[in-house]
Amino acid sequence: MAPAKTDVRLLGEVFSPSDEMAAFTAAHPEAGGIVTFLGQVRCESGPGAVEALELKQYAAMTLPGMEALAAATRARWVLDGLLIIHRHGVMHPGDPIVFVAAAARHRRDAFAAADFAMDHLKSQSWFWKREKTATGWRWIEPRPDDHRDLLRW
Amino acid sequence: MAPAKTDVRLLGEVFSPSDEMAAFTAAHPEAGGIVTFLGQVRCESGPGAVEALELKQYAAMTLPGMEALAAATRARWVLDGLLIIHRHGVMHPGDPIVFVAAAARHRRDAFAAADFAMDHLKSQSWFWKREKTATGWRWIEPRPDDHRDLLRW
Amino acid sequence: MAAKLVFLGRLEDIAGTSELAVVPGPLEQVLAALDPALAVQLLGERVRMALNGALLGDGGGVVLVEGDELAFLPPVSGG
Amino acid sequence: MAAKLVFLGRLEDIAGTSELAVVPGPLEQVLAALDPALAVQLLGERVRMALNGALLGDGGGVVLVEGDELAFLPPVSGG
Repeated sequence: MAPAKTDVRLLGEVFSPSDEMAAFTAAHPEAGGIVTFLGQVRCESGPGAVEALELKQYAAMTLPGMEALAAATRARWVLDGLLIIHRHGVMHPGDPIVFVAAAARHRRDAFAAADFAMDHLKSQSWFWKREKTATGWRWIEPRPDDHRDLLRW
Repeated sequence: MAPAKTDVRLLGEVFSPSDEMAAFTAAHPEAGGIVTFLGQVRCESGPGAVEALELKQYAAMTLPGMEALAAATRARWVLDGLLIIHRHGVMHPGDPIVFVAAAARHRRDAFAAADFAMDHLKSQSWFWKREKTATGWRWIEPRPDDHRDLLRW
Repeated sequence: MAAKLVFLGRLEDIAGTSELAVVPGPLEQVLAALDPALAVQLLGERVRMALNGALLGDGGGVVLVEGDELAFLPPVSGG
Repeated sequence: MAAKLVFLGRLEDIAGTSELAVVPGPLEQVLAALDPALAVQLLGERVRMALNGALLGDGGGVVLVEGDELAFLPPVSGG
């Protein structure tokens, strides 16, 4: 078996999750199962609706941290391939924020790897988020859920 | 909130999972997270390699069973939408077999719903499988794993 | 008009057909008219039956009437 | 050549800039030269520090030399 292909990207521009899925699938014909997770900026309505979201990264730590997470994910499950793409910068409703794809011979490995990677991306990656609503920009504090998610592993 | 959109299809022809993902994502701008699972015919090599796979369905039960599974999945988790596509007929290496997509406000619901739907599709759906290798066609018996998977829920 | 037997999975290979029109009547009588080698397979303990799309607990007391469809379902093998 | 402070998240808003060139030296001395309102925020208990990309356990004993980059990291808020 060739070593698992790992592809980790921190992007400043919008990307197409379905195009990424097509390319990832084409690259892994040996995998029986592929799990993907797409997180996107929710389209909301009403006075509290988020009009834009900004993720700030820190070049010295954010991408290196994502690469370390990918390596930890690969080490923990038997994967044929792993893709992690994360946006930074300003995003608008409907824009993709994060896309994870895990290819594995066994379905369970693919599900667990994508789930694990997402829990850690959401709670431990070096991103600082602010949201713009009708009342202006506001920094977002961590959610208690993020910590609980980590305790699952 | 509008009722969860549910789309269940039993297809006799090849389909494009990434096109389905693009359409599903476009249909669910309100969802924060979308989890997909793609199961495909593995490309193998060597003397035991599977050259073709056939899934037989039973019209009176297979699609109705998939629809019941979709309803059970919707009832169990808070979803914005659920898509289940399953092939029948003869497939070749690289062809998609099954594609599940779950859209939800919360990531955990989307992961669990897709995982639950897959465990039940694999072990309880009315499909009979045979595989063609160099030595001819052979009917496939259920795997003990399939039963174990169900005990998770 | 007849009743219909439907053979799924490997039972189709054994029967040599996916469907068979039969004379309606009690299940025992329908099966007695088949090739005994096939009937034995149809009554295997892992083979379930569905009448017009609904699973049967067991075959006891089943009487096929005209238009009925009785399917013989070996264990499913997963998608 | 100077050392550099980097302010992430809300600290950038408080500092009014994302980066600040400072005279190298002990951290206490570097902070003492800043606006006291900013220095208090930088020393908040939930703010972590990273020197040249590596997290520090605490700031005790840190001495910045030329070319060093010291980042102040509020709690991350998830992707």
